[in-house]
Amino acid sequence: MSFIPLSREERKEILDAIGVEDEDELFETIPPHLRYKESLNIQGPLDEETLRARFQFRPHKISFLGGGIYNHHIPAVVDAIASRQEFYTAYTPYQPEISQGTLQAIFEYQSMMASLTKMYASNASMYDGATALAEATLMAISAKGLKRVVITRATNPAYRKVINTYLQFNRSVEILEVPFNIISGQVDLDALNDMVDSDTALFIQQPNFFGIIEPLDKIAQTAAKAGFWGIVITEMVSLGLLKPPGAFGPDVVVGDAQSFGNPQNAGGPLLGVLCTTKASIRRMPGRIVGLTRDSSGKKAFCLTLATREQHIRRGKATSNICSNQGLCALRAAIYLSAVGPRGLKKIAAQCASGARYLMKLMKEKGIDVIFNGPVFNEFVVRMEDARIKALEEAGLVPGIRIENLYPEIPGGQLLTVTEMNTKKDVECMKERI
Amino acid sequence: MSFIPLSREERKEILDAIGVEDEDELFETIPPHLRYKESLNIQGPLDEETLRARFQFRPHKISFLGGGIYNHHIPAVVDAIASRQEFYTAYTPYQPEISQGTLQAIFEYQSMMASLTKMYASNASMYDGATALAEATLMAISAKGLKRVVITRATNPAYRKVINTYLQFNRSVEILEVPFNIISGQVDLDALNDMVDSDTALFIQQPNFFGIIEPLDKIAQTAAKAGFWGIVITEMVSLGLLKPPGAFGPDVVVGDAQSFGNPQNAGGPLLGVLCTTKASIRRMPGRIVGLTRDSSGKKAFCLTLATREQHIRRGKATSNICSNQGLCALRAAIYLSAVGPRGLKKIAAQCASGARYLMKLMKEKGIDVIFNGPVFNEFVVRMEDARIKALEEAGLVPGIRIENLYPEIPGGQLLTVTEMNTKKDVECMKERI
Amino acid sequence: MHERKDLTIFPERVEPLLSAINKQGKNTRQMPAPFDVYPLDDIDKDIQNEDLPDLPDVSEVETVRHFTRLSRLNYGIDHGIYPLGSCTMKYNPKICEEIAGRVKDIHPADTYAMTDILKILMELSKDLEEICGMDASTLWGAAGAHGELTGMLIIKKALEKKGENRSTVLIPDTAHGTNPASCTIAGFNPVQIPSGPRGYLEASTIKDYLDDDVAALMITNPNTLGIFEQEIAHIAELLHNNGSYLYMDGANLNAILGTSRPGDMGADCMHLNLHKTFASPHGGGGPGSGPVLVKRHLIPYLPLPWIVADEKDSYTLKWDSTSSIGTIHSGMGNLAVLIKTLAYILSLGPEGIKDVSHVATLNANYIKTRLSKSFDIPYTTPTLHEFVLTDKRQQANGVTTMDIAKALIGFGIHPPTIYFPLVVNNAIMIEPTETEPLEELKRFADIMETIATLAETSPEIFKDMPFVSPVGRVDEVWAARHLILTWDMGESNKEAAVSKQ
Amino acid sequence: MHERKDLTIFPERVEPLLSAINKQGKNTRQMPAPFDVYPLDDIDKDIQNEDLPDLPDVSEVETVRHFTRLSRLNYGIDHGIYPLGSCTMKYNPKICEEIAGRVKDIHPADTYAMTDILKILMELSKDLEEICGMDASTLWGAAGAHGELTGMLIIKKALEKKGENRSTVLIPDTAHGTNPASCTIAGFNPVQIPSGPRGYLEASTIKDYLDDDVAALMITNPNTLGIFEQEIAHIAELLHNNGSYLYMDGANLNAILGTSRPGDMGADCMHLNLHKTFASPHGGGGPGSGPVLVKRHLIPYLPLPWIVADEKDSYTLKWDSTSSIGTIHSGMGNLAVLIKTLAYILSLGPEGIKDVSHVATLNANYIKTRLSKSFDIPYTTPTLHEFVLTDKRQQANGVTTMDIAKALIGFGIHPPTIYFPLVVNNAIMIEPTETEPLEELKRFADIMETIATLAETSPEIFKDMPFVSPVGRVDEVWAARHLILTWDMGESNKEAAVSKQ
Ligand SMILES: Cc1ncc(COP(=O)(O)O)c(C=O)c1O
Ligand SMILES: Cc1ncc(COP(=O)(O)O)c(C=O)c1O
Repeated sequence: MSFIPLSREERKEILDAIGVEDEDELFETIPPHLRYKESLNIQGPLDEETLRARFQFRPHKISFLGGGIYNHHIPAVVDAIASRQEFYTAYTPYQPEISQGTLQAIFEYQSMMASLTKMYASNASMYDGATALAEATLMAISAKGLKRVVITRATNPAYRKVINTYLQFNRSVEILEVPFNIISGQVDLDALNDMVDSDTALFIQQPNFFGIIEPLDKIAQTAAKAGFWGIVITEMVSLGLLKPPGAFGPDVVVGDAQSFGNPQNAGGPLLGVLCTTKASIRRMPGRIVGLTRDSSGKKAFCLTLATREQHIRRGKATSNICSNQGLCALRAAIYLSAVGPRGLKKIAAQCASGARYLMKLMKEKGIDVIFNGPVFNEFVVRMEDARIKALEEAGLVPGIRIENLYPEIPGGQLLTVTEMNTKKDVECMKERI
Repeated sequence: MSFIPLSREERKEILDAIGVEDEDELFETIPPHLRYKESLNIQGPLDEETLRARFQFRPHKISFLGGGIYNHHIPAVVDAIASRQEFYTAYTPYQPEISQGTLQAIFEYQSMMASLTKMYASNASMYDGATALAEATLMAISAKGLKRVVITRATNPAYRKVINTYLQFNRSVEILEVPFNIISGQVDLDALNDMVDSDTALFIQQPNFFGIIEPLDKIAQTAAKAGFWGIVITEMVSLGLLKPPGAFGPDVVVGDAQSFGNPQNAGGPLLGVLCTTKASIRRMPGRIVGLTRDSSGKKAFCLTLATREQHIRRGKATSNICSNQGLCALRAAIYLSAVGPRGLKKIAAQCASGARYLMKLMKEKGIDVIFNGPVFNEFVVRMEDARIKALEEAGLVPGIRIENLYPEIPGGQLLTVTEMNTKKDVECMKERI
Repeated sequence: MHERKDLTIFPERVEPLLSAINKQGKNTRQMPAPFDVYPLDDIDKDIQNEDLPDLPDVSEVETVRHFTRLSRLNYGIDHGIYPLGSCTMKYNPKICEEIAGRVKDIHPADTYAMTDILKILMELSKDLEEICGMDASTLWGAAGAHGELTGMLIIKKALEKKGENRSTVLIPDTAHGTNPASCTIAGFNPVQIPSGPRGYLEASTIKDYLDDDVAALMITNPNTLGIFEQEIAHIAELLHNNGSYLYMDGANLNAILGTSRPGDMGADCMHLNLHKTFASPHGGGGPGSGPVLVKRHLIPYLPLPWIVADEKDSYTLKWDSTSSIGTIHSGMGNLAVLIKTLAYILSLGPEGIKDVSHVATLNANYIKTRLSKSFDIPYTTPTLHEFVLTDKRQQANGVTTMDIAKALIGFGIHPPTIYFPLVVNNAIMIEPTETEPLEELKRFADIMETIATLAETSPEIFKDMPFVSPVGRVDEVWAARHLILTWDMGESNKEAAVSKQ
Repeated sequence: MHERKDLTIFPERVEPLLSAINKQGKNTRQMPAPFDVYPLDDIDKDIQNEDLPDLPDVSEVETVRHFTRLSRLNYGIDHGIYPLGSCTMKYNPKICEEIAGRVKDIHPADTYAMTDILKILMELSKDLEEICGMDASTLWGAAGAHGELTGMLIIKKALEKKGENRSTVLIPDTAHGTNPASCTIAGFNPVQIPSGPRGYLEASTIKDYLDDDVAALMITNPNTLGIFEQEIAHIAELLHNNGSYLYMDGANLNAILGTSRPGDMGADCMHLNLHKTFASPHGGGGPGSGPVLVKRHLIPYLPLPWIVADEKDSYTLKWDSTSSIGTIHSGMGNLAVLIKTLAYILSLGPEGIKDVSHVATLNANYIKTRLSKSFDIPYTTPTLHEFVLTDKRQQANGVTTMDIAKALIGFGIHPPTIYFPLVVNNAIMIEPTETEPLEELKRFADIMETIATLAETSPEIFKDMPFVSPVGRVDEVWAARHLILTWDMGESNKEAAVSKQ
């Protein structure tokens, strides 16, 4: 089924108005040998019911999956509002008079991200946490001409890979990993201390990929030596429990806020976050909304700081990003407004408690919990392939395999618990193990 | 979870503003012995996820169910629009300046129902087809002081029951049933002819409850003798194929338009339809929207003919109806706009063709098809309990048992096919029989 | 300066009729077509439609835009306060909508799927009975008025069973119009009785009316003045002693939810408006839902089907009973609304339910306190969840209740119920509900005060109000005189102000 | 007369900031709490937040109303024509939204559920390749610019593999700003080249720039003037002979969908904007999706993971390859957008796809024909799905492109893209798309003509435009000067026009 609203007669009417014989004539500027004469080898047209029947999916009912993408409660209001055509069909708000809805909502998203992280400002979103981190490294490099990017090995491997992709042709910058302590799962503070100097851009994930909470207060002292440093957060719900990262003085806080009102969506859209300091604001990539006034002096909003961006600066822009994840940021804003301060704190406590409960049950079953550092809502255990397979066959997904990502952790399996798991889920995992 | 937006402090602030000590004092006009002091024995409060987990349903995947409530295709646009808060949270449009959306949409619903049925006008909806029919009998009785209500026995039994309920205390009116021809399933024309005179209100369902298409052209000649007559339609999709009922000259067309864009909803909301002639318009029950103009002469809409209604006429109103099925009528309007003339015709042809295909396969399996009259999308077969049970156990619902409703059709089972069934469904029914 | 007609251009504009957008061939929707098409020549040609059904031919884009733009001309509860008295326009929780959507693909004859539904309905029945202090209930009433009719038929049936032929139903003058109308349809004779000078029915009044023809008193409590019927217990006793029933219209239950129970007041039969008290949306006029609750002695007359337990925790429908009034709906009432209601009740829980009446009453009294300085308040009796003002003070300057309502629209607020109840001249009946934030109550009160001031300083501007709305003041008299009820009538009526745009 | 500030009262009103609605204790949401709470004393107190997270405390009703009212200040595609040039603002089918919603509860590590997803992604890849005439593709680009960067990295990698260190990428002056920016990030040096006087790049021009440092030409076809790059085949040949690649920005593919294929033109690498050509909504700025397609020789460099067949009709993800540029996203790109795209393609089918370019071009030319009487059209070369006007004729009366845009807002229409492409002075770039009804095209053309007339008769009124919009003309300079980017900055900035209302 097509969505063309013109009847055959109307198409003819237009041809007449233009003064053209037939529609093919419209394409006369396309050299004949470049015109495609065949019929495309694709299926369709399909009616809506046939389409509905064709897209059927079967997610597992019980799973303990996280590792950067999380299954959190989404209040019904989020979908109800984000599905309003005024929001989801609109373009980037270049024309402020007719886009105040998007603009104010994004301004509020920025405000809430800044308050939560206690950073000076947030941009209007990035593609995901990994590209936000990659852009932050570019920011660091361009700001200070730094020579080294140092990142904790316990940072989400996908994030580290994306940095590598972005920087692979930049021969003047070296990327180094800080090892983790194999007992605690936290960053090796001594190694860190050795690797950081004023030529370094440093990035630390908190909680780290193993779910372990890093001693940011201690790290901050070393980090202060770096030319530029940032905290990476992939599980933003942890902000319900942990001190705002801004308190430790980083230049940027980057990460992913998919956890805030955005579904897992089989891997995307996610929601890249980039918050920074007053000093760095003009080097920030991406869009930002500012408060201003209209011709009659009333409060109004518009995109601002455009002189950093590609559509003005072109090849000299701070970034190439144009479309971002606007609707995901809107969802995050609605989510945060809906759950509020106590709600976020409660969810965080539930996540942390659920993880501890599962950890307790795993230990009771003799499963080896690998690190002894404090966790937020994820932890690493040792599990043989056979056991994983057996659990999967019992209809349960027992976390993410990480031994291939960390050969130093043979049998490594990352288990995640959120408020969407139930006590029964957790107990079921114990029983079926 | 409650939806009260006031903090404890704000509640206190209001108490102070009112000058009252505590909230209980607000209820001082309620005699103490009438105040409920206990805690209500109900569950909750529950959070949204617990609620979601509590309401889980398991409809059958393949079924051939109809008999007044139908499973038809609903274009995605219907939900997308009807779920806009501007429509679904609004009250009855008593204040026209702030309710033009509802008013114009209902005006368009009325217009489309009138065009489809070729009647003079439609009201803004009734509760369902059965109550619409019951109200039409009241209309007939009040209009002409008629003494008899004659209705075809092949009219949906639930509809006949509701008439009985509404008229049970009206001693001056008798309700009679016109038998059906046991071979064709159509109305017994001779019996009909004998039962109808100018003191009679006559109602005929088309297609009838057995799915059989009545010879309305022939019936109309007899019906013309009646003091008042009406055509009842429970499967409005048949209007895609059959001549508009208005062509046969009835005083009313009533029925249910659930088939137009409203889901089955386990039995409701449905959408009662009542269309009538110019002569009867002032006796019509229910609301109606009229076109008018505003103070500057522009097109505008408002509720009209209110002098028939209970809020003006009170005990002397044409009906007691107040809230109706507004949102269902809106859905029907969106549906009809979305499917259009060719779409409705195609759907009707699919329904009729699917029924014929299933009938053919049933006959091939030696299943007895009871009537030989032409069908729309339903037909009656003879099926033993054991076979029905077996099919149900094979995961398939083979229609509705009607032998209890019609003892004269032992083993009677009503099978319905719509465009939502697939060829595979139909063939599956054959295989599993 | 730009003129009024400009005002609706962004984002609202005057929306053409669908019939004006109609043009042959524009609708190219592909419909599901699983079956090979049969010739259908078994159907008599005289019965088949040789033409296409007469519907507008528009594209999907036009359908979507047309109805989307129309929607934007409406005011909804998500805009702000919607203070229609006796309508209980409270916030409709999104979670309840979501949950009700889950029943959409179930056919009521799918008995397997219905098992779960019946369990839920049974739980809902029990909860409503607990909340109302009643013994049993039916959920099939499709709206308040349908519930009233059902209730009055139950009473009629009970009387018939007792061999009595009482025909009078007493109804206070504060009652909603559906009350007398429902009585008439049920075969009763409604008789209006005066509510007293204090705004509630006095036992002494009813005494004068009680005779052996009185079948019942039909009363709303609190009534439409927002006043609790303080003598209700005594009245119930008088009625019962007279062999009459007490029917309660539960439309105003929000005022007393969890705080006082109709059953404890002596009600024999009552209905609820789930689309008011229980947060189900009004849908621009419906679907609502009007369950009917009864005391033990009326159980045999409840309409069919009955939900009955078969084994433990499993229910079926019972379709036959000689005592029942019979069937009142061809399906299962407005079932999706019932689902929303249970979701709402469970969401709130016992404390949340009680809080509803507390805050509903608190909010109404806040506004009343504020407005009593600028408007006439006809009764001094304390009120609960709603109250009534009049335009008496503004009338002095020629500003009427209607003018005040239209002025409110211009300030972006839906007006209260007006000219009802009839017992008050030019009533303005205000019910904020418990879901209005304090800021919104203040905004409403501020605007009402502004209007009161304007009525003194510039009464002449009211005639042109509302200023800022999708259309100017609508001519209802013109509508009634011309009766243009369809596109076709609009086309053929030369006088009609039907602009294609 | 009422003043401008009244105009937004119904149904829109100035919406306070959430921070202004914030009051402690108003949010009473109950959160899921399946677990007994642990003391969490294993987490160092210095790391834990002793305070609550700093978020506004508002009720559910306020959240809903706030964002609902905000939404109403926006213009969406369901309002009417949205003629932003090069943005392809077409109708976003509701069915595609519905279908994409079905993947929401899947985690990408749920391999069982992902089997179905991978099958769908593979089908989408094949369809996109067929439509573009390319050999392979990656779906992980999150937007057009992300696709560009990916494509340029692929080219860089291929050059590296060949042992070449070319650094120049030629980019016509009509290009979008993301093109040079993406080149820079990929480590290239973008060099701007002039499109010819006829609005397209001439082979003779490119010859002058070709040397052994030229890695690629990055070109949009049709370009942002709506003009087909007629010498593209010749240019491709020149590039290839020079050892350079042809990169095509597919943002304007809508013009040639099913009618001409970039692969056939000689493109080695290209990206698509699914949120333009394939009807996925823009979401007020995203998420989009930018798949990258390549010819056979560039396949080894595609980013990871690769979707590879294992058994018949079953696919897995391959995560390692030494040739690949690596990973570009931490998840699966904007997967939900990919689902919408396949649903859209299947809905249309081969004929429907071709019709898109036909009607997109038809519609654009209709408007162009109409407007060429009143506006300056800088190029005479025929155009496809979009075209560019200027304000040259209106400038004579002091009416600028910006004024024309703001005037359109006042007429209830979203303005076209303005001041882009840079190669045209004061450009107004109009792209109606194929989903605009003829009536809407006429309405737009009529209004543009009215504006042209007004520019002659009353040019002075333009400075106050837009008249009818939620806010008046917005002061972007003030914004840049004050940089108020959060509530907190608004609070602390005395000069800020932050009214709590
Ligand atoms: C007091 C009262 N009773 C009865 C009704 C009728 O309810 P419904 O409209 O649901 O039929 C109403 C509705 O306005 C009412 O306010
Ligand atoms: C021609 C052209 N190229 C590239 C882009 C960038 O696409 P995106 O915004 O998806 O990154 C755009 C979008 O505006 C465009 O018009």
